Amino acid sequence: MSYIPNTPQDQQAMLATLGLSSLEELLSPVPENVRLRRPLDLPPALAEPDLKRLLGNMAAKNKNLDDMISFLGAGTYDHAVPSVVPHLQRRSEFVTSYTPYQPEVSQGMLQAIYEFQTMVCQITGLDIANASLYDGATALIEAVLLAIGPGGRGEVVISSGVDPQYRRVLHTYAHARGFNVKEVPTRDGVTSVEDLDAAVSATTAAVVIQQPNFFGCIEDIGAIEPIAHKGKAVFVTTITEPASLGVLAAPGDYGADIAVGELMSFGNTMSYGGPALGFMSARSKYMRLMPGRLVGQTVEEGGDKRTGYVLTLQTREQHIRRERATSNICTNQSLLAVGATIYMAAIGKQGFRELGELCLQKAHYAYRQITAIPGYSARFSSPFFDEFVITAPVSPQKLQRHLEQAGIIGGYSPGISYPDMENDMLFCVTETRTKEDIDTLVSVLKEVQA
Amino acid sequence: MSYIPNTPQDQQAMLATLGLSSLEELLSPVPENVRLRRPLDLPPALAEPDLKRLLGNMAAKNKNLDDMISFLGAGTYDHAVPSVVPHLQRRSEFVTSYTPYQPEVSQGMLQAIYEFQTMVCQITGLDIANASLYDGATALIEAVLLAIGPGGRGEVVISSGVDPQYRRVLHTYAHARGFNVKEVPTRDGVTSVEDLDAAVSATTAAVVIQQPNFFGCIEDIGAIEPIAHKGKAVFVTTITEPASLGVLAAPGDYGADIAVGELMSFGNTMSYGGPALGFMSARSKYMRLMPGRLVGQTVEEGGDKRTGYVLTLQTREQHIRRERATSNICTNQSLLAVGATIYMAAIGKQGFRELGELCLQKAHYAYRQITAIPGYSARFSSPFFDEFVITAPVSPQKLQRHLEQAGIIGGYSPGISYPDMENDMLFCVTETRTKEDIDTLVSVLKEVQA
Amino acid sequence: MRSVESLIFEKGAPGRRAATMTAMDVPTEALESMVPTSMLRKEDAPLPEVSEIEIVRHYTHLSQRNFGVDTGFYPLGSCTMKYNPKINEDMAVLPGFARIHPLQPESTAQGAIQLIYELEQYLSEIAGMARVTLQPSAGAHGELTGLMLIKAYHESNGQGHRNIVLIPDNAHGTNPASATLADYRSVEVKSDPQTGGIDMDHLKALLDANAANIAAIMMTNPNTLGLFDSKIAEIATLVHETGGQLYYDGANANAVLGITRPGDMGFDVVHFNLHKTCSTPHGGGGPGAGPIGVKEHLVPFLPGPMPAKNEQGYYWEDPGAQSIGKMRANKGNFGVLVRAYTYLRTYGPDGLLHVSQSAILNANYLKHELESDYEIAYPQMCQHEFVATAERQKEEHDVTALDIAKRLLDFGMYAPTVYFPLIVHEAMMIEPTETETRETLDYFVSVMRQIAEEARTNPEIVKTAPHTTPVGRLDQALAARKPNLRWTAGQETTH
Amino acid sequence: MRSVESLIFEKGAPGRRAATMTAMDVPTEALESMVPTSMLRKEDAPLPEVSEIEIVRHYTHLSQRNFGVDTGFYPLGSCTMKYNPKINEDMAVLPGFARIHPLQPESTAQGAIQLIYELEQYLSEIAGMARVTLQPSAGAHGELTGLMLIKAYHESNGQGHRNIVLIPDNAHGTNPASATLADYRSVEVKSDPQTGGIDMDHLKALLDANAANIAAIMMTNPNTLGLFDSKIAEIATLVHETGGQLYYDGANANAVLGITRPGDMGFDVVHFNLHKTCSTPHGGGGPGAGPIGVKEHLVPFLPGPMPAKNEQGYYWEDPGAQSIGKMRANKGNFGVLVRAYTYLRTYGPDGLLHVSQSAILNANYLKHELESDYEIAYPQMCQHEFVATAERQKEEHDVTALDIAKRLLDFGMYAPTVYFPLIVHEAMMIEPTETETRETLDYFVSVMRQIAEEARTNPEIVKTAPHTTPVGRLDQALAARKPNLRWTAGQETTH
Ligand SMILES: Cc1ncc(COP(=O)(O)O)c(C=O)c1O
Ligand SMILES: Cc1ncc(COP(=O)(O)O)c(C=O)c1O
Repeated sequence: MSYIPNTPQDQQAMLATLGLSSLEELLSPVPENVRLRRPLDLPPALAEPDLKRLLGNMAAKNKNLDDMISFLGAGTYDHAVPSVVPHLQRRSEFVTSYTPYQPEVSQGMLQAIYEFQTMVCQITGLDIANASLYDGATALIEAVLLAIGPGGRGEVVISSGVDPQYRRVLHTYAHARGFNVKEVPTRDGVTSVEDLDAAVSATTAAVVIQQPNFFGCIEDIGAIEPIAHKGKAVFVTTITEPASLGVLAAPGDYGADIAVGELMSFGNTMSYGGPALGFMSARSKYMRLMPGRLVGQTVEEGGDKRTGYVLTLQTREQHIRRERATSNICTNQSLLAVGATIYMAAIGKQGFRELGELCLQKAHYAYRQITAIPGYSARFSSPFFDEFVITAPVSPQKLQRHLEQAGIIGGYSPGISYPDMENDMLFCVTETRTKEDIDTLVSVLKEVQA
Repeated sequence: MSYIPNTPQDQQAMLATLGLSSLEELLSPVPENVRLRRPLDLPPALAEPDLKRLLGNMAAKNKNLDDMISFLGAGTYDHAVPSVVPHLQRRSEFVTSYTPYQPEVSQGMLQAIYEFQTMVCQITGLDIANASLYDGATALIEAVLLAIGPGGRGEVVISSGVDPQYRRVLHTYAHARGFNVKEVPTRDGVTSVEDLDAAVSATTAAVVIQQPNFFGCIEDIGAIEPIAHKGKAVFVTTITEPASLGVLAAPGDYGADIAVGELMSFGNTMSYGGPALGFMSARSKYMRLMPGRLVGQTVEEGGDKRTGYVLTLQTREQHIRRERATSNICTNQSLLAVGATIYMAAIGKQGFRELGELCLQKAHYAYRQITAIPGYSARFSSPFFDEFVITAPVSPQKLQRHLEQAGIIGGYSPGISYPDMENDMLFCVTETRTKEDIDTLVSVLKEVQA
Repeated sequence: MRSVESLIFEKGAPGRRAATMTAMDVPTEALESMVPTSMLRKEDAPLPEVSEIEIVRHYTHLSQRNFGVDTGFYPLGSCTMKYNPKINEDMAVLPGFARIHPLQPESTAQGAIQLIYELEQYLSEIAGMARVTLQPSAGAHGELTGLMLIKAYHESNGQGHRNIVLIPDNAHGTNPASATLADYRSVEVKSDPQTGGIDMDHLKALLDANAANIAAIMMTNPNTLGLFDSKIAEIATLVHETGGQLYYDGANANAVLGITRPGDMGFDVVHFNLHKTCSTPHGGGGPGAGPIGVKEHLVPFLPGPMPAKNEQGYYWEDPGAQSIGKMRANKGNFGVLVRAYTYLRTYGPDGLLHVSQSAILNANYLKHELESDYEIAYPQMCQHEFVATAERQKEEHDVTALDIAKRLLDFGMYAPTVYFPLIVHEAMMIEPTETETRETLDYFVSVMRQIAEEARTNPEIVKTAPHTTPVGRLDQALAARKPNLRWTAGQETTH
Repeated sequence: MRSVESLIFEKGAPGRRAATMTAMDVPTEALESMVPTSMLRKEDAPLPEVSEIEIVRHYTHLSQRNFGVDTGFYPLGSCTMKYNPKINEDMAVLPGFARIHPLQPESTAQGAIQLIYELEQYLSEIAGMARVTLQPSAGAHGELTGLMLIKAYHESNGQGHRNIVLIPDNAHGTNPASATLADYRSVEVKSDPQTGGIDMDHLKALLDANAANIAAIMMTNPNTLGLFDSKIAEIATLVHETGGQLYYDGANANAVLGITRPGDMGFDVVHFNLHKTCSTPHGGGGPGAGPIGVKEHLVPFLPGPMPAKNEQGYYWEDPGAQSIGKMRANKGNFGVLVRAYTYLRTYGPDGLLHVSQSAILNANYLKHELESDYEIAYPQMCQHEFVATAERQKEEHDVTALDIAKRLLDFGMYAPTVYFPLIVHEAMMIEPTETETRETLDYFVSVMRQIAEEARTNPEIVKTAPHTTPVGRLDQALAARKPNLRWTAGQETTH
């Protein structure tokens, strides 16, 4: 199979125009000392049907969300995608276009991104948003880098209630860029306010929390925000489960300066965790410091002055500002942003609230049922959204083996990142889990005892 | 869930414009004596995710072609559909349009159908083709009705090698319309030439065969055609397996006047047998007698005289000619025609031949392997394309039970329609069956003995 | 901008390819050893030789040159161009529905038979009928099926001589065409110029004159004028008294869901156009599905097989000896049925009632708003559609219904059905459906008013419309005079 | 025709809805009993209130206002806008790939890990590298990852003070921006005005002056001028001699498949843009994937986890102590990787070589055909792209590269990359890719010649272009001066 349309005859004719007679002659600029003089050692070409069989078999080796009842969350959430979303998002005019450098023939993508920026602001309650970032983790980094500023030095304080993967990425970047990261412990599942207070100083560049945090617990922002703002720090909140914003206070309402996070679960496929959809929303004052693309509304130059959309404030970006750019990002996650935009339009104002309520209620139902089983107890007493930690009578590995036999994928094992949580399991219950699913889980848990 | 956009407030405002205050008042033209004064007894409305769960479970109760290795053909064939086909066929501008009554905004569909008509001619070798008919069976009927003419009386001769379902439909129509049908038996799997010769008279309106016929056998057209044409009969050939035309002679080349058949397997989903894609292709002289829609090329009325496409020769059709129309067909199978068109463009000239060769070779390989198993024998010795009848040591029901355990759907049981074929099975092997599939079948068959 | 897309046959080059075939993984033999040389194809079929990117751009461009419901308002009367839900499409392509063979063992098709079984029940309830066959492929196919059932019924009663089908003058063309196929003679019944319903005197006269030979009457209700015939119970009695049957053309069923049922009106047979009432997409001409519902006395004649259920599960039951036989291969347009099933389960009973109510509201709203500028053929309250006319514009400014239709295209909308029903001069049959917003209706009204104004002040712009479409008005006469129904080598597209 | 689509926020009405939520099937409790009142949302997020048909038409219209590879020729230099195969899309959405959770047990994700494992092997072979991490989300992310690896390597050798990254003057902006993020200082290396390659004297001078502080050099080869730097082996030796590392920006890898390998050229690190070289669609800006390949000495520093295999099957291996850590959550843009895997298996070794050869042929062909009307920045044989300029048109007719770009849009094509690389005045960087037909290339040439002619005879038409696009040239200055980055209630679209 090949997507090269020109036949050998076509190519011969074109070579003749160039005064050449073979494709090999075109390679003369590549000196012999670096030429590869053997075929690449790769599997041979496959015809389309044979390739489909191969990949179909490979895909079938994975258990997917239709095969198993899953209670996994921990940063990646299963929210139902209305059919209308992929039907529109996957229209080839969106899919096969590049970054909209020529706005006159890219109004569709530009307008969709402008709508995305708006909707992100609508759910976060902040003033502006960008056109997307790689994922929630790198969005958090970008917020921290913005807070740190061009010097690249300084210190950020982060709650250990933030997703351990995100913190790992932060440490990786911090080491290279040269700034310090201080982690603040949690107490009863939420950021320890005393420790936070002790960690934040007048020179702290950023204070970063996650809401709800990695344990699903709802942070007490009323106590945190004044501490975050006692110096000149930028207060950054991270949202990995955007459905929470249907019922929980918006970052803009509780004093966050920047909200970052992950919107992949809104209208996109889970795809083993990527491509993801990082977002950043902020107060207007950070407009010219924002990383990544921004779409702005404008009008035609000509007399008609029709409304139109363009990439704007590009002097922030790498292709203009180069080493002094606010970020190195170029390719982002636009198509996923389109998906999230259509998703948010489809569920709408009312559906967004209902979504939050469904997740909250279903998770609390599951929590009540599970904590009623002898041997299973709640790890924390703090309020939570749609995830909660259960201490089980057996190790999560053993528990998972039992669950798997019943067609269930249990929760994440926080013990991997939090050494004192060895027998814990982090259950996630979104609106996609039915009462029947939950009851099945509960009945299996009942059978598993120490 | 509802697709009615207007809210109660919208509707109240609209009612007010009409001087009304309730939706009920709009129903006043419906007299009380026929009003339904209770809710319909139907299951309650479901939200989209819940409905998807319901239908997903229902679909999962069916074993599909990805779950089982199938050797079923018998009129419905599994040909691989290149990904490019549904991506284009399912573009909503095609899917959600009506019959192209307004050509200026329907050029896409019209041109695609014009291309379909052309490609049908290219594979049948005949002069013209229409825009589609319901399915192969009704296409056969339409050809017979054309041959019979407006009077609706007369006689047609049909080979019993034609798909039994098609013949059943023909009898159904013949009874209502008032014409006679004579069936001619087969000998060694092909139409008995002697019996055909005896059946066809000077007044026979049509002679109908199938090529390859229902048993997969290749009819000896060299002997049949002169008989079909000895009187004034229209010689109709039926093609249910269009892949055969990649290697077998084209109807236009062997003297057929009309070719009808089924093209669903070219680019469309099998969908339990429907929607299907009937086609009719004929010599030019039948142009004004053709049933169904025809798209023609023309030019703009205005000065530029650009090429364009329109529905044409509409005076043949029911909406103009009413009781004297050439057919009653209105809605046809356009979207499937678009699928077949893209399919034929995608496999192209070379692929079409290769497709035929693949089916032929694979079926013959399977035939050689199966007939080599003790206890299994070829029912017929006539040449065949990609289907063949095997006489098995056990009943097809018993055989199928064994095969099913091995994940195989065996062939069709012709005994259902041909009483003397009780222990026979009609195996179909298209290009979608691999050597491994065939070898698996053979190894299971080996185990099943009387 | 005006533009033309050359044909796929004009693209590509010898040797170009798109999709590749699976590998030949079996030992091969010479073709001649398997197929008699005389039966081998002599020359390759001259199909296109194009690459995948050429195919993709070509058909993407063609799609962009086509208008669908997803593009904009589609007020095509009698066609019920409502929104086609995306979930329906997704359900229809689930492998468990899309990749199953019509002849596979029943044990491996339980979900499919169940769906058909339940859909039959839903449609029976909606129609007020005893049973429904899902076999017919479209409305016209359903009509013929229904007439065959009626014929078989009459024959079984020794009434095989009955050969007349009464058809109102505003009926759709498929009605008389189907009658002919069933070997019936169509006799036209006049409609009442006041009520728009059947002219009762004419009906009675026809019944009297042909009493012994009346096989059936075919009606829609509401009829193609969008008017509900309030005499329907009386008509049913009259026809039944002569021994005739009543056939309900369900093309207008979008007006009656949960409000009234053909069975309750007195009809014996009904067809549905699932591609209208049940939102399955029309696909640029098809596919559709035309299930037929019948009263108890016609059940024995239904074509087979029919879905059934026992303790072991669902199965196909062969028809009895009185069955008319079979109307097509296999079990019907299953892919369409999946969509219709999804649709009915989406709405439920209250929802379906609201569908019809809303469709009726939208139609009456448009009718009311257009009254100032256009003649309305029948001024009374309409059902889901109505017929406006261009008579005033024609007379005063020589602007026809066709001109108005073409001018509408310039505003990003499709046109109403024009010149049908045949009894209304310069007819513009407008069916908004329930899925249009008030804003869209208001926009349509504003454009129609603007066109009426243009007819008065600048008729040329209407008469030369459309102006913004990919091509201008096309020469239909030329197309019919010198039919060119297929491309032949050498023929070139003019740009 | 010019037109404007109002925003989704301007559509709909209070109470309108599209998708409905699943039923609340569990017993509920008061929100306040679960969430402290202070943490409850005060007001609903003001998301749109629109019906499904409004959404469908809105985003369908937006798509129709967007140009993609499926629409037409997209010669955007440096972006490798090749055809995006449809099979790739189908494979990526298989439930077994699309509906799996990144943290599900390895035993339930064997196919996914296998795919990543094998794709790593393929890319390692293509790059001539020891191992490849598939974690980076795009090219720029890969660059940063690569620089971090280099930094970790230097630190492990006690060379942590090395702080300079050499970057050619024609490099892409992400190169210096990434260097900054890795806390490196970018120092520009001049290119040779004759060869277009690195100015060897300048390079040597920089290496001499900063010998102890050179961390790395970042290069593309062929470079952004589309020229292969034939001195690459010598450059590698020179840089390695000072202790520096060589980073290969793989954005131009479409020119080298099976011809030469970054590893063999002497590079230590390479990134791929799978969304360029491996045909994964660019999605209007993303997603992409930027895997990083490294030589053996850098393997210990790779971010984790990495795929591995033993008798039990595939699994994720945590990185060792020297690992830089992690570049993002989870395992990378898996959906993109599925597409790239599909692509590589489609072509196989011979096919990939032919891809690059054909891309090079198409570029040289265009270059040759445009020479008569446009200045070509570097006249020698190019690789997969080349830089033409509008210098002549600018000087003689005040027609700029931007004007020419806009005028191209009128002919159903996208424009080349303009004003990049920065070192060429009025640059028009043209990359046809291998998936374009000769006819498309010829059409592009004819249009470019026509535009050159227009510049001579009717420059206004070029300077006021585009004329046939949905909107005319937009006011970029206004957008930047008065940024409007989001809709706010009351704001209205002008039509
Ligand atoms: C009133 C009426 N009857 C019958 C039909 C025929 O239905 P179909 O096109 O499904 O065959 C139509 C279709 O337009 C119609 O409008
Ligand atoms: C030469 C070059 N380097 C690097 C990049 C950055 O790659 P990405 O957009 O994937 O981050 C690009 C993308 O345009 C490029 O062309």
